[in-house]
Amino acid sequence: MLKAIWDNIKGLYSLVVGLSITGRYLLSPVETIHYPRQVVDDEILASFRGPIQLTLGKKDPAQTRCVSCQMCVKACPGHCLKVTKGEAKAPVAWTYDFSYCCLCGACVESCPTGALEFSHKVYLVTVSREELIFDLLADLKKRAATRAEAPTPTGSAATGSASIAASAGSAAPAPPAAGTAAAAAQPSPKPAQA
Amino acid sequence: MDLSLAIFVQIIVAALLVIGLMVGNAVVMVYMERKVAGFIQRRPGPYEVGPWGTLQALCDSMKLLAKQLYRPGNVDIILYYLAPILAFFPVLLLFLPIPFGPYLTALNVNEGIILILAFAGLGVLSNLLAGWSSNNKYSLLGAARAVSQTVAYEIPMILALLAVVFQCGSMDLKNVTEQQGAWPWEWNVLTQPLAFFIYVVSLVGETNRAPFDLPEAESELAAGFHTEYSGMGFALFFLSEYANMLLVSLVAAVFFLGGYKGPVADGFWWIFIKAYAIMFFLVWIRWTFPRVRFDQLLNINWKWLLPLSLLNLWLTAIIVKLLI
Amino acid sequence: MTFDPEKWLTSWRQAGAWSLSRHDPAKEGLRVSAFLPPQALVRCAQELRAARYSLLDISTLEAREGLVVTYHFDSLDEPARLAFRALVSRKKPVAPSLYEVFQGAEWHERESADFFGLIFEGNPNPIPLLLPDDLPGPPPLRKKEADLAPLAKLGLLGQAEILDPDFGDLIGQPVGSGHQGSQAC
Amino acid sequence: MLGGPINFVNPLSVLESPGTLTGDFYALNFEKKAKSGRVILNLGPQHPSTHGVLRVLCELDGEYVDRAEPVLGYLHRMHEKMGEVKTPWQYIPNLGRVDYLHPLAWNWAYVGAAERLAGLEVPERAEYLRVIGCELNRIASHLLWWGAFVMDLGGFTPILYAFEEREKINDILQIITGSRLTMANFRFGGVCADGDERFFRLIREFIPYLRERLKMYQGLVTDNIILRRRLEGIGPIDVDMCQRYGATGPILRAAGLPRDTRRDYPYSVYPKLEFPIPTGPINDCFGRYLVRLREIETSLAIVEQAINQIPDGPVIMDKAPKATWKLPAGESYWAVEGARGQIAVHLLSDGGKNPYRLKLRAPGFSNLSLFAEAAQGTLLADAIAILGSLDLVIPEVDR
Repeated sequence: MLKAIWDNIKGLYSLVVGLSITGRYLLSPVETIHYPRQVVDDEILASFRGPIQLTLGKKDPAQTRCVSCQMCVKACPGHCLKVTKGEAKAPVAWTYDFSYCCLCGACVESCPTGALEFSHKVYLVTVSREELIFDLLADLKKRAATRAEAPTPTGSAATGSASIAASAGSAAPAPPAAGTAAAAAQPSPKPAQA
Repeated sequence: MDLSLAIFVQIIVAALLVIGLMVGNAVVMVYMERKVAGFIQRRPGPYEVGPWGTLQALCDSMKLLAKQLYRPGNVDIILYYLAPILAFFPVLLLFLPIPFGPYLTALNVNEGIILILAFAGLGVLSNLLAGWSSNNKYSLLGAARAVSQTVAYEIPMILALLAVVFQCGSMDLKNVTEQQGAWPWEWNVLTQPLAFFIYVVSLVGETNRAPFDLPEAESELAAGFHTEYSGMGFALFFLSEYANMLLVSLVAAVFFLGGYKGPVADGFWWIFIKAYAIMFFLVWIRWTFPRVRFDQLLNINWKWLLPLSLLNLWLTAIIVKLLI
Repeated sequence: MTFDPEKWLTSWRQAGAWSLSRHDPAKEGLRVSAFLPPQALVRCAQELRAARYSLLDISTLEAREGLVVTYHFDSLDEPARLAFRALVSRKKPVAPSLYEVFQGAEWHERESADFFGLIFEGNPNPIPLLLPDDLPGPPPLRKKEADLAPLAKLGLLGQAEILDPDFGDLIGQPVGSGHQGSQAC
Repeated sequence: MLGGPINFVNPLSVLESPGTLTGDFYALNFEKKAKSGRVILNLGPQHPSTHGVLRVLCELDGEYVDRAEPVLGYLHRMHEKMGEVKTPWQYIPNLGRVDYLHPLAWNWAYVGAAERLAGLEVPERAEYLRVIGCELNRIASHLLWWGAFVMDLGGFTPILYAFEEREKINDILQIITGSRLTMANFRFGGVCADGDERFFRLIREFIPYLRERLKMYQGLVTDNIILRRRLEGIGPIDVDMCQRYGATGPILRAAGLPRDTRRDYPYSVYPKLEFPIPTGPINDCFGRYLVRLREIETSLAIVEQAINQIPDGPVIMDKAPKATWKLPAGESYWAVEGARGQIAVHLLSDGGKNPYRLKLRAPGFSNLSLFAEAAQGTLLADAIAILGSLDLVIPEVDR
């Protein structure tokens, strides 16, 4: 009986402890990021794998490295890629249906020329399925044009083999991405920061 | 004749004011609840509507008003619609005897606390009817829980208040207030700490708030007795829940915290500050603790609160007798 | 306590096993396995239960010779994963239920029943588990005749010691074949 | 009529004349065996505490659960069939969808089974990265379970605290997996990406941070008298019951047996790491709660050792299998320790393009199957607590 009473008094103290913890958090600043006004750091987005895009060409950025070998099309588990071969090796149409894509990276990793990479598009919003079918060649031209206006140093020479983070050729080439590209080439626990 | 007409007009005016108070209270409480919950959980809470989200509660109530009254099949129609109304209107009456200020009482009655406690018991009837009529097993279970819980928690609540009544020798809320002073050390909470503790605990049980929110335990019973209500029916339950909270907090303020009396100047602001402090505490514990189980809830009541309140009453009676 | 494969092999041999196999635990994940006649399943499961083994899962597959129901067990005391299998006809797939021994078998059996149309005699609640009760068409994991692979190809009998002549005829390996291999293993 | 209370029949009519209930196939089947005068309550598939789309039919005697029967399949996606129509490589992203809270363990079970079957060698750095990823993922899974479990018991705040930590883990895992929920960075013969300097820095910052937070959890939830009274002595699951139902993972360990696939069937670099296997002092809901919280600490210790020991080297083998790789013929049964218990993959191949048969052994499936027996005769609120303490992820149970 006495023990039961004592246990209950101790129990009441545990409630006070709980209240003090939530009270402390009540007064501490909020942890969330308020999206339209604030956004997460680019550092975090640099490793995010968004929808795939064509890598900028080596000589002419607007020229894709794709040779229409159809490896990516065969590898894709979701059957979301469609590459139409033109007269030469270069493709004439490159359609990508993002609504079927599971972002597994099979296409990126199986591409022999490194023509594909992941973008970092986090804020992609559409209102219809049709808008999720991307024409990647047009997208490449657009990015090449933006890049020509504001040239930025990138280290996107990595072939699309192993590293997902090696896709540093996007519009926002963050330093960490370049760092991982170096890490992929010569892995070590502490790669030299680019 | 003239006098009774004056009282009648006074009551009508008071009732309108009280309805305004209830709606205003719900708006404030919804905002406070969501803001406090947000900050405890380290997020901003309502943010978009109005400055700092202050208009969120208003918009919510607009939405509820505009919603279609959806009625599930096979309900008992009369009881189904009666229940929310029955939940709302008795609470109106309960605000009448509360002394908000030295001269601000809608209805001066000698036995104000009796009136409040008697009509507070009506609230549970609406829960029962809502659960019974909505033809849903979750509602039925919620209603059964609501009845046994409210009935049980009324007893220690009454006994705790009775100790104060013994001490003050009056059931008139104004009289009880007048006997306390302006400063905290002159309040009844110092002479009756155990009664205050019991009252606050049973207040949580009486108003069905977490951690004693068994009738609407959402992880077990979806939403308990008001599972099947939408739109205005739900809004009325909501209003009456917050009005009930305000009421019991006001009673606590009157009986234990000196009512409208306070440092500097007496007035209705003091009683509201005190009542909302208690309600803030209710919100705080809601977002801190897990829910107790149903048998534990009744055990707390019958095995702990009731003997303790009886003991308190007995001690009070002896001390009062000895001192007088 | 160390795992003694001989104990179970002997016990299964007595139960009339059709074949016994030893496995490479590093590669195949199992210590020993056996094809048992369906009527011996419950008794062997009881022995395993008495030796503190628990049923991990029931994995069914359709091979050319019939439906193979594999019961995977693991000991509660030591790492000793083993399995026994039953071969049931594809035309009339009936297997005994292990519910009386391992209550957890109920769901695994119902799952196999959903996917392969197997009937487990003695299951207390033989209703669909994962699939809806009104699913049209054949059980989803049954294969076309042309796609079926023989047991021997699937590696279920890699180093098996064939004991039952009928079973040997069925899978195309005579009695006693693979015996040497099993000893070497 | 799939969800909600079984049709709209007045509860009174149930008491007067059982047998007048209408409902779907499962409800009718359940109702056939009900005693007269009992209320049949249909929890789910849409219900706040059934964690997704589990449905439990309960026969109630007052508020006591007399008989319960989980009804599955509302999230069934036939992953096993998908395994038979995709190449082994193409199936890897599916594994993240089987159990979205501990996807890396499922990745590992499948990739491991295929590696055993084909005899692939994995570089050591890749093994360490797998361990780090898997253990961080286990922490994230346990944290979410912790929050959801307390939410089942009526405490709303802890889940949001748990999400703070979970987001930090997601930030870390995103560096090596590229995604935040259905991660799939395992490849046959390694992992797809190496961790960079930021990856290891964030882990080093995270470990002391979470240890501090665990102390807060202790004060806010573990020591809370209401929670203890809700959990202590509720839903005992002993070793015998685990044996009969094949329960593994924290449930078996809370019953007192230190069974852990990481220790019993040592794989990867786990033999090089030192970690205790927490076993419960008691086998009730609170024991299972404590075991899981201790496993968070264990996983932290493993990660701490792993980031200190990790060697340099490649993260994937040379000539790693491509998307069109074929498995050699054979059978492989391989298990890893997931957050919910032993995850096993039974992989059979006839040498063709796709695997011949793929069986996923979901620990949650076996763990849930004992719910009917554990919940018998408990209060409805206790049954919810037991259901929560089993740590169910319905996509994994339904597959």
